[in-house]
Amino acid sequence: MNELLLLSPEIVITIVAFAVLTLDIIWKGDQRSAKILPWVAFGGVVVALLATLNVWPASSSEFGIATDSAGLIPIMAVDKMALFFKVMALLTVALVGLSAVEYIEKNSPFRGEFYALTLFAGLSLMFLSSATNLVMIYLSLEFLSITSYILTGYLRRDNRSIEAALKYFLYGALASGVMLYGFSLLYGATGSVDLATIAVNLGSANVFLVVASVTLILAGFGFKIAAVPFHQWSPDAYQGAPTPITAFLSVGSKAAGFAVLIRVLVVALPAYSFNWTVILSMVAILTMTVGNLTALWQKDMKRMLAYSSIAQAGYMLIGLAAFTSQSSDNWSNGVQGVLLFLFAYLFTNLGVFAVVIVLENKLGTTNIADYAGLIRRSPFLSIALVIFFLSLIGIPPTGGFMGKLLVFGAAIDQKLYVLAGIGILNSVISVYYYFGVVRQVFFAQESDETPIQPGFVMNAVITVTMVMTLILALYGQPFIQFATDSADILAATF
Amino acid sequence: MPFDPSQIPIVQIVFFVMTACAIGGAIGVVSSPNLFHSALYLVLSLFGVAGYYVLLSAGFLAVVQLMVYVGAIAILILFAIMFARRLMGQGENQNNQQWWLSLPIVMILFAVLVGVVNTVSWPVSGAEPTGDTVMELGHAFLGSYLIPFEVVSILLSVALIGGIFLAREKVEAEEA
Amino acid sequence: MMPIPLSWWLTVSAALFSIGVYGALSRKNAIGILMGIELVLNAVNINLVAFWRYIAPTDISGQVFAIIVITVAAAEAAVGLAIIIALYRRRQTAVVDDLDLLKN
Amino acid sequence: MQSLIDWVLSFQNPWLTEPIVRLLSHLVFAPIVAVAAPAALIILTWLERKIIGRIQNRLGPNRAGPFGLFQAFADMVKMFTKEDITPANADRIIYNMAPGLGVISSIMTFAVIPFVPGFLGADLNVGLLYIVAIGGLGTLAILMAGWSSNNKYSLLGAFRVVAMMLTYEIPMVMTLIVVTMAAGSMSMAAVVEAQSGMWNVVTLPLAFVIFFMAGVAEVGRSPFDLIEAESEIIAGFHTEYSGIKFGMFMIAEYVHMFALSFFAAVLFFGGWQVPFVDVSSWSGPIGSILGLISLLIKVFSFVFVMMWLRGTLPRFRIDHLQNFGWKFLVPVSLFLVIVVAVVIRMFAPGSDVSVAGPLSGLVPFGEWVALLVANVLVVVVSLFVVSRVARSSQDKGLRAVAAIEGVSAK
Repeated sequence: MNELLLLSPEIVITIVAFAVLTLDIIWKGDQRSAKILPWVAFGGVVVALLATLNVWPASSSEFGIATDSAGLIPIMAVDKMALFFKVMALLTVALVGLSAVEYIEKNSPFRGEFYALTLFAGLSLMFLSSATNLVMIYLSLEFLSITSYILTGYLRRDNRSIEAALKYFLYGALASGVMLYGFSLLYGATGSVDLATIAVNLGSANVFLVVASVTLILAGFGFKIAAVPFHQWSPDAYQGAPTPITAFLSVGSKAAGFAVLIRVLVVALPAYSFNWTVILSMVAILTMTVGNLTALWQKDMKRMLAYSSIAQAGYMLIGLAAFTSQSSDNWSNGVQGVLLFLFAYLFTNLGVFAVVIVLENKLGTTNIADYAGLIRRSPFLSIALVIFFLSLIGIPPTGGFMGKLLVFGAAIDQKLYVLAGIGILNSVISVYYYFGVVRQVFFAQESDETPIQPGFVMNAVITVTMVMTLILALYGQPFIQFATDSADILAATF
Repeated sequence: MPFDPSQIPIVQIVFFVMTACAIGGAIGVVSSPNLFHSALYLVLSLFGVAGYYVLLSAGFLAVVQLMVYVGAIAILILFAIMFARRLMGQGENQNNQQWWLSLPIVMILFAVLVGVVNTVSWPVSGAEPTGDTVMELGHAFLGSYLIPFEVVSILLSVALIGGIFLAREKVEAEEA
Repeated sequence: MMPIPLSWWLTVSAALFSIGVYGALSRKNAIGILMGIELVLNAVNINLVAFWRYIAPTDISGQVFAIIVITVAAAEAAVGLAIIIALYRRRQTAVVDDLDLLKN
Repeated sequence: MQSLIDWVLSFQNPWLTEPIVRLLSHLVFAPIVAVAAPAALIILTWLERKIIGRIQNRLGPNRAGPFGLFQAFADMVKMFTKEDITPANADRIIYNMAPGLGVISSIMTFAVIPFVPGFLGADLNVGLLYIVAIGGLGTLAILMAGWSSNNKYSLLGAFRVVAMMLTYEIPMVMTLIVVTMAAGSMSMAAVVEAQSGMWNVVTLPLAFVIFFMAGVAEVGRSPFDLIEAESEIIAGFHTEYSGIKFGMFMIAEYVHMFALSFFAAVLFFGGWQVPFVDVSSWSGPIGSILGLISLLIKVFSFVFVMMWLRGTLPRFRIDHLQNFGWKFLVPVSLFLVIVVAVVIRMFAPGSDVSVAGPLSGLVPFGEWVALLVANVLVVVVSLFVVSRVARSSQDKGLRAVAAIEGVSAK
């Protein structure tokens, strides 16, 4: 298939992002920039989504573009897993963009930059999910980070937003420097920057060198997915960032981190006879436990969700640990579980944040205490919140349950009973803080009982995410198939 | 024994001079109590690293290092320090409370890294770089690495937009 | 002729890396931290170029990687300094310890 | 240079191995160039004062020596004997380092200039980038001077210089890219060689104009001499300097200007090439001498033009300067790079038919014409756009531009 066609989703997004910037300049000081721009961006995402689905049947080739046949170095792979993450990236961008319309109009006079930067962030996620070359992985990871720093500080007149941006930046830049040092050692150990070649040459490399470099690399990835002990940035960044961006960071950034982690673990490292399961299990346990325990005494909704998403990353790491142990035949279950978990997590978390955004627009606060008596002010939002929380805990009939089922199932399949047990225990702990919010919503007394009416767009976003969260559990077969396809192709290339 | 001038280890001497610049500068960066001096030490260190690239027969990279790091990044940092003179907190301690904790951690890190790189038997290839590396770089950027090259260009535009957006003066609309 | 063994370069690079990490961990001013991070990136580049020269001199990838790192570092520094300046405008400080608005 | 080295090597002296000879030749010639450039300062200052005098209907210096020729020496003596003052709260070390760094950076640029066929300090394959890289050191020197003086005018002056240098470096690099594409190499010697058929100034006139404007701005000479806009910021970054240190900044400035003239001559006017005569093929020193004379004539013409500009044009205002740089020169030079790249691709010879450009048969004459046409086209289009913007600036256009800047359009 034509290389340009394989890249068509990325090309579409790039063009639309620059078009948004240009239109913003042309329409400056004009109502059109507020009314039409989000829909231009949304239209671009839809076109890119169609382009991605168009590529789907033809995917699986690794490619780099070369002017002549000599010296071709693979840069990206458009396989099914990459496309899976591209679909996720586009969905995230679309939902985040839509739920930001009202928020941005209310909080910032600049709109064009916001939609353009969100699109660019989505673009970087897409590159990241395809990258099979250390150069490209580093580049797209930094692309994502730099865009995220800017977006975190987007409300520049808000002290907290810019403070969050600075903290995020300082942690992130150091983490990527450390990760890069690991990359450079890996390059030295194998003499190549291409993951496949690295896998081949790794067999003859020195143990200490590989362990040192992979430890450094895992630190960098750990930062991106906010795994303990590299998570300190995330509560601050999540709390200070504009809420739609918090949603983006908690879903997009995390998904991208897992995309790279899976690819590196699957393509480059299996050839190396070192058991990563122990390290990954330790990180998973730490991440879940620290995330859940700290979430218990949070009073700010965004901060609480930050810790909750740290815990969610811990559950996903269980899947990866199960994948690396490879003691039985169906070892790809772990990855398949992670993919489905991420898919469910996307809708659930974006849904929660959509509710938080609506409430922040109306109440001007994200304090959990201010959610008191929400049931009387907006039953719809309250019910939605409960469903999303059920999904985050992993109670049927929700997508989160399906994800956890597969992930824990994979762990049990690989005889990682302790890991799965701690995972289940953690899920039980999480009930406490999620239902702390629910208790406020349903049982706390509040004098102000003016009804809260979300706008049309927000209603649509919440409805879509809610429906998807439920459908994933009730009619989950096609989605499980989707995730299985993506994971299988991946296993086949390896 | 007569003195043989061809035995003068010129390359090694240059290496040690450059190391003095790079490492000495780096120590200055992290230890100077004056931020402006830190930035100038950074320039010294970057200069030493540029010298390394020349020794490693990567001349293009050396010039790029001077151009981008010294000519742009270091100047930008100096500019920011000058712009906000109070940033410097002149005379006061520039280290945070945890500095004594990070020192041993970093020492251990250094020891481990040095241990690792010195125990590995590197598969050094005796080959010389083929042909004109500048030409080869050009071919790489328009060949195999075309996509990263384009992505970098997008990234630079994003950084430009974001930098201007974040750092520009307050706009009237924001006051509303 | 390689008058300098590869391990010398790597040792220097490890030293620069450690000093940079120390700077990033111990400085209280955001610009000081940023400078530490620049040192880390330079250490990486020494590694990349040395490995290119000694291990894979016929494949230009190492140098390509180094150039990309330099470019990205420039973009990162630009955005980072913009954030620092924006913060300074509002808070008249860039000392990280003074930033305590975000907590529970 | 190589022939000289070969000649010394022919003695077969055990001490004179090739690297040693090479080192010695550098040790001999580098000081010559390094001293010759500042020495030209003596002529340049005299020339400048005479020319400006003529432009302003004055006689200029005429007391010391015939035609005032020794005026420069008198000035030098004055400068050496002046008291050397360091402000009380200055950052002493940096304050004293800055002038030296300024001079060094300006002299270092001469390392890559091809004076005559086969003679240049270092034929770097990245010579063009080297110029830009070394330019950064000059900026650094000015920043150091401005900061360490502990004087707000110095600081402001330094800010202005850096803002200006960063702005005008971009169009300058763009024109260097154009020259690189035309020559197919970044080596200065190769650039001169590539102009043996036709000088770049004929095929790439716009690139030359942009290069020269950006260059004059980089050097900080009138009409871009905001660094030392005495009516606004006294003397800018060197307000506090006196005596020999001030003299060093003077030297740096003139050497910079001299170097810029060299670059303009080398990059666009064929360097040592003499029109219609191929001096590089002549054996013996005559060809070299002729080449050097040709180069110097070109160089001094540029020096004259710069002095002429100084005598004629008023100073830019700082915001106008930035606007001109960012909103006109940068876009136009970017546009030019793209257009020239396309034209050169069309005429590219290529290793085989499949990668050769469609018009490669028409090289070189067709390429020259096409490049010229492309340049003129870029000029026409950009002027058209500028006039459109200017005409509608009363309403939305200016507001759009102002909004980008963050300046309210009142």
